[in-house]
Amino acid sequence: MSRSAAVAAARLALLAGAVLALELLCRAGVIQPLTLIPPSAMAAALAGLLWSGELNADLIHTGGAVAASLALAVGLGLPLGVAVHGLPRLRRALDPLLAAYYAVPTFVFYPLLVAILGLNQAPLIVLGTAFGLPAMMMATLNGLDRVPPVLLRTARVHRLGRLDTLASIVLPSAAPFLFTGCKLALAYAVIGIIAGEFILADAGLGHAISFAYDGFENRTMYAVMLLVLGLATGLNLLLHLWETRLMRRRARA
Amino acid sequence: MRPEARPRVGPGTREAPGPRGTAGARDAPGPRESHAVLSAVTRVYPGARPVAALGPVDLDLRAGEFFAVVGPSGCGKSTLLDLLAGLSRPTAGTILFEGRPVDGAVPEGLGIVFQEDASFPWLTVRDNIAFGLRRAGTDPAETARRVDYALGFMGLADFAAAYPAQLSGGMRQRVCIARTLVTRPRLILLDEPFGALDQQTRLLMGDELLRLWRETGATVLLITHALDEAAMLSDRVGVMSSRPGRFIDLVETGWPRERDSRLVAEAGFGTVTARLWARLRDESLKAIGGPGATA
Amino acid sequence: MRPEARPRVGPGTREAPGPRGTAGARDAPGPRESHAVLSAVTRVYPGARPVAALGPVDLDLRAGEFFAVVGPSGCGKSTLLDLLAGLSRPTAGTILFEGRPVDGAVPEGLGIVFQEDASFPWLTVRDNIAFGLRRAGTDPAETARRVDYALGFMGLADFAAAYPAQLSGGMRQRVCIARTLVTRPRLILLDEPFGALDQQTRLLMGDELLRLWRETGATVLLITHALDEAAMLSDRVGVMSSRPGRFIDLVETGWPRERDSRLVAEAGFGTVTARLWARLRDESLKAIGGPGATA
Amino acid sequence: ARAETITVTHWGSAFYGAPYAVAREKGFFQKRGLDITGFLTSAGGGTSVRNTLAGGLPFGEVALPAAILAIQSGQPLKIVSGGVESVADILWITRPDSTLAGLSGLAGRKIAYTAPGSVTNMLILMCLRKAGIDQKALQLVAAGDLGANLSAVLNGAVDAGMTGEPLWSQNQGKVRAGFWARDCVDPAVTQTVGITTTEFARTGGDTLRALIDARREAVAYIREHPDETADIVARAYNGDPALYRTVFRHFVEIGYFGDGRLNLANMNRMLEGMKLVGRLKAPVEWGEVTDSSFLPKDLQGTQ
Amino acid sequence: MSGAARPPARTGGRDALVAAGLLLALWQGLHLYAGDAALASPAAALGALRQLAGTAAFWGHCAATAQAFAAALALSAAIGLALGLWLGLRRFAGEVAEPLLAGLYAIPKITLYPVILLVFGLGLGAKVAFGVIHGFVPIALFTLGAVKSLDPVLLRTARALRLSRAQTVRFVLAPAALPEIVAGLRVGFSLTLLGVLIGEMFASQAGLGFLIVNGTALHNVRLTTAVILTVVVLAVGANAALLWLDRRYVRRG
Ligand SMILES: Nc1ncnc2c1ncn2[C@@H]1O[C@H](COP(=O)(O)OP(=O)(O)OP(=O)(O)O)[C@@H](O)[C@H]1O
Ligand SMILES: Nc1ncnc2c1ncn2[C@@H]1O[C@H](COP(=O)(O)OP(=O)(O)OP(=O)(O)O)[C@@H](O)[C@H]1O
Ligand SMILES: [Mg+2]
Ligand SMILES: [Mg+2]
Repeated sequence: MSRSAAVAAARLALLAGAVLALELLCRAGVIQPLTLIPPSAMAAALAGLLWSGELNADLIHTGGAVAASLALAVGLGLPLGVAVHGLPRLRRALDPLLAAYYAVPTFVFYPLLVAILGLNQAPLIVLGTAFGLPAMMMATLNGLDRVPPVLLRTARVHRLGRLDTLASIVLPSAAPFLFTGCKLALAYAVIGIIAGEFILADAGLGHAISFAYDGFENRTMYAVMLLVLGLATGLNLLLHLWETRLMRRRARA
Repeated sequence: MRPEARPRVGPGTREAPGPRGTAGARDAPGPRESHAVLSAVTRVYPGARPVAALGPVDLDLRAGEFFAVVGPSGCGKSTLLDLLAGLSRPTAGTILFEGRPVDGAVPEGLGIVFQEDASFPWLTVRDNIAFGLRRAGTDPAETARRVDYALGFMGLADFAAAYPAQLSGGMRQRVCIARTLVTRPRLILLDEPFGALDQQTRLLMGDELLRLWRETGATVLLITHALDEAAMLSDRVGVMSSRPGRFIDLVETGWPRERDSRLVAEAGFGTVTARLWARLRDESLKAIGGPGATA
Repeated sequence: MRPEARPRVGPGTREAPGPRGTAGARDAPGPRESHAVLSAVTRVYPGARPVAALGPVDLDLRAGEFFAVVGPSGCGKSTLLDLLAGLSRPTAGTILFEGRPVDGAVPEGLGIVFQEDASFPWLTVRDNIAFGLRRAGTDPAETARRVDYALGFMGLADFAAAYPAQLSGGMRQRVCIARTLVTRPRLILLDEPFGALDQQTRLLMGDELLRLWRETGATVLLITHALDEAAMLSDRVGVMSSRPGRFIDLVETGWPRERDSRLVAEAGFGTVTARLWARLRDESLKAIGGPGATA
Repeated sequence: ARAETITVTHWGSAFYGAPYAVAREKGFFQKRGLDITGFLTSAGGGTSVRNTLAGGLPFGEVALPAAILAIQSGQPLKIVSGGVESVADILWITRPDSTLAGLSGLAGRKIAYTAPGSVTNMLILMCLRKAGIDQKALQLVAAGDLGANLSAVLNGAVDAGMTGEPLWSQNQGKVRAGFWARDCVDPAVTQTVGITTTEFARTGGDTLRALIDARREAVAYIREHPDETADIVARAYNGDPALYRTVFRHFVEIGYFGDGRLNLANMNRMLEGMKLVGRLKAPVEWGEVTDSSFLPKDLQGTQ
Repeated sequence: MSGAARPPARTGGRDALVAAGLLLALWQGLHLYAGDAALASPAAALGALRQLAGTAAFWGHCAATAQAFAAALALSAAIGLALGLWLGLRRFAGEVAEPLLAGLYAIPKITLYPVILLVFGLGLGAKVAFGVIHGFVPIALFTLGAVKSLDPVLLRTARALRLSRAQTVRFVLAPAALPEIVAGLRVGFSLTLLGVLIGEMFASQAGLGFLIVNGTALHNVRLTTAVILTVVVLAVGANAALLWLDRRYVRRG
């Protein structure tokens, strides 16, 4: 068995083990169904929800918001990171702010966003974007830091312009770091949007969880959470696999 | 075929002018047209404690010659190459390439292979080699033709679709050399291009470089820290002093244009390396200021 | 003082046993007690496509001798060092160090300098050098004494408080060498310790190593890709084949114990290197399989 | 008695907790042998119920709909007392310059409420029903909590948003009343109830009785001394005493705080609202979800 | 470390002041645009903060948050570092666990409230748990990355010097990975604080998170902004301090 197959198998076994353990704990009554239902029940409930099409609107709503946030976080974080990288003094001043930013409960600024953007989906998308953007920026800065100077010199030898250098040398070279940034931006966009929906929205998966939560409908709540968990882990795993492939091709022995 | 090795060791004759030799007459190295000229060039790295890295240096690189530079570590060899390539500006002095001043931009017609591995890890070997041609907008058919030729020529044909990570260090160096050569530079600057290789392999690679040089007729400036490499490959060897580097000797080797690494077994070869070594021992002692200096 | 160089080139005599020479008689290299013995050692790196990296190798490293290993890139030299140090286990065969088997842990009394820069960037030069002694719980006064001695000895006294980032590559190599030597290993394994240095400086460093070796009486195994370095420094040179590496020649140099880099100017020196080169040229061709092979 | 914490929903931001603040300050707990020092809170009905379930002293004053839904889903809870019995402080506000006047002008507008399924959702639907306006004729948006509603109104993101005390009194002049909940429904609606776990109902009867009794005494005290109450609550909530005096006078006027009795009529009005917003899945048997045995004798029969 | 040009230290303080000034200007601009109802002006927020600071209650809230945060940060750091080191050293375990960890991290943690309540109970337990689940993953991922990309020759050196496992971790691994560990701690610090604040919004009787909930619910924009300002100042201060330590003691040469 190849190493990557072994890793995949172990990962699967770990997941299966965790699910099985949870199932047993629930079935044995150690965990009350009033707090947590067995994974099999979650799956069954989720299948029902998906089959009935009840969740379709919420899925589209949330999926759209997450996609928009992700696109904005990456689309803005990348150029911002590139710009800030070119201005070392600005960067130095910004450095403590970027990491500190994550301590701020941004959803508190929802009223401010409503004031600026109106009462629609936009404030939530901005919240999701705002959560992912600094991570993307930090990753971009990191990546640009690690572009080997000799490649930049090579660009000059080939008489490339600034944009050409950026497009054909700097960004490809920093790609692994940009990748990490995208993964983080995805995670944060999911967290930002769904947590935002949980607190503020009247549609979307986050709202579905919140509605079920307030109504003590554990089956629905855990079913939707399972869906979110599955989507988040699945997307992440996909990105991870893609990244490993990319990295394996490029990894220096 | 074992070429006749005819070492002609003597003081530098860099000011000897004369008519340009014909291609046929090249076997006997002699004065030719200037290709690049450095006049009283110095370079000081500014800072709280400015570092005088180089010079003053005068150098007249002749068209079609193979010129090697040796010198103690940190003496300014890479700095010299940077200046010549227009990657940085001299603090004083002037640099001419094909008659035009080099002013902080890399002039057209110049190719560089850096000391470090500069292959692009995200491109295949083929795309790496084609990089410069594509950027320059060369016709795709012509690009493909030249790249294919270079792949064969460099012994990389089987690895055209491989990524640099799948290559050994020496193969990566060859990719960088090929990437530079396909653009057909008229002046090739090489900064310890075989640094990643063991001594035996670097001599073999040297043979390849010689063949290339013969075939293209380009001017080559090779920086190396291996004295036998310098002695074997070049028409002239410039020996630099410790920092700030100046040329303290110019050794004309007098090898035939047709030569290869078997030169090293010649008795006369040892005479050239011994002279280089003798010139450098004291400079190295000054340069490292380490244990040798106190011994 | 220029020592008399007496090259004695001949086929390997590795099985010649005999009484241990006295220190006074060391100037004439001769058979001595075994210090480390490898018997029929092979190493295969497992995996989807197992790589036979080394062997079978037999080697009898004699106490107090200076043994050099040369061989084409990728032939298994570093693998050999790993096995001898107990950093990895042989696939077959046995390794004895001072009569006891080496079984996958580094035995006491053994010191290693790796090919790569292994200085700790977060420690000053002094703390780097003292690292091993402190971990071993050596008395602080004794530690300070030995470290001070090594700092002077390695020409690093002025840099005791500097961090590795402030040093040149060669100085960092010296830090690693010092860190290993202060622990007073009885067997010193060096894997291309001068890889980062230019040829001149490496020869100067070689002089230092020779002085050290003479003063401490340790056994030294030096891996190098510079043939002149191997020829100059060692009592014996083991020449390895291309992968999987085996010893195809053992060259007894016959230098006096008191020697230094000025040996290279000797005519006899060229005879040793020429022999090493001749043995290696074909192996290198096989190993790189590159342009040379197709030339 | 050791220091104990009970759960009170929206402590610090809404006034369901006022009687408890008074009871603590006036020693009504202490004289019954209780040492209630802390009030655990959250801003959500479901969360408050969960906090009550997990609490060391499992008693909480929580939103009635949340309690009902929890019990219906099988959570081991009982409703043991009534709490706030009025929605008369709830209203929809507009900007002062708004043309919206009264229920009739709602059609075509964008109206905010807090969250789907909430009391404000019920009330706005009842108002629409009362005004005879189809839900599709206007845009209803869930804007989040009262603060967000106010902000949305002030920023012109909506034509009207809901509010209550103390925001209403606090923002006099900045906003104008559009229509009141009491214009649409009988405002005697049970908003909050006291709940406990079935387990604690078995073992902690004395404590529950003491708690409910202390609260009752506090409610009586509030009725007598609204101004002093305002000061006490202002201290507890870190609020503005002057503003709170206006608020509590208003509360006394509308009979905001119930004395703890379970008023089935008021509770049924809430059920009706729940049905209207689709939150009620099954009919409620009050006898099963409530346990009046911890109420003072004189309040037990008043349902 | 990176070869990116670092401006001389002397300009650092001035740049930070300029950056702070610009942020204040941006804040004031947003305030002017969105109005009092959405965002308090800097002056108003500072006034509110001064007023708050004069009350004993505020310091009580600060103390409550600080207590939970200290515990959560200690746990986040300990768990994150231990997990990161372990997964980094055990390559296989690391490969198996890394994407799962990152995937799990992407689920919105507030939806886990019932489970947290079940496992950790009310009050301090839940607050600390919230802080830890927010904070430990980034610390673990940064540490894991650092250990994974550690120069293998350093570990070989540890073996060559016959160090025990504990000695290797203490004297080689930890110092070698310190720059990334500090970076992880910077982000971890912020996210742990965010987690504690969110925990306080769900179940608390005191704390800055409690003040924020009440501030938003009462539409006390001045209070909310002042509390957020406190959080930001705290996080930026801690970040700047970590950065300073990092520059001073870690990134030499
Ligand atoms: N960017 C820089 N700033 C300051 N000093 C520099 C800079 N680059 C090089 N130097 C100094 O200039 C001198 C010459 O450096 P250079 O790299 O040209 O040496 P070199 O001859 O190429 O050495 P090597 O053989 O080690 O490659 C050195 O002493 C070095 O310390
Ligand atoms: N971990 C490993 N897994 C698989 N193959 C390996 C591994 N390490 C080394 N090899 C292979 O074993 C052979 C010997 O490697 P080794 O590093 O010993 O060579 P070397 O003689 O030290 O080369 P160099 O002179 O380049 O340092 C090489 O062909 C290499 O590809
Ligand atoms: Mg150089
Ligand atoms: Mg090796």
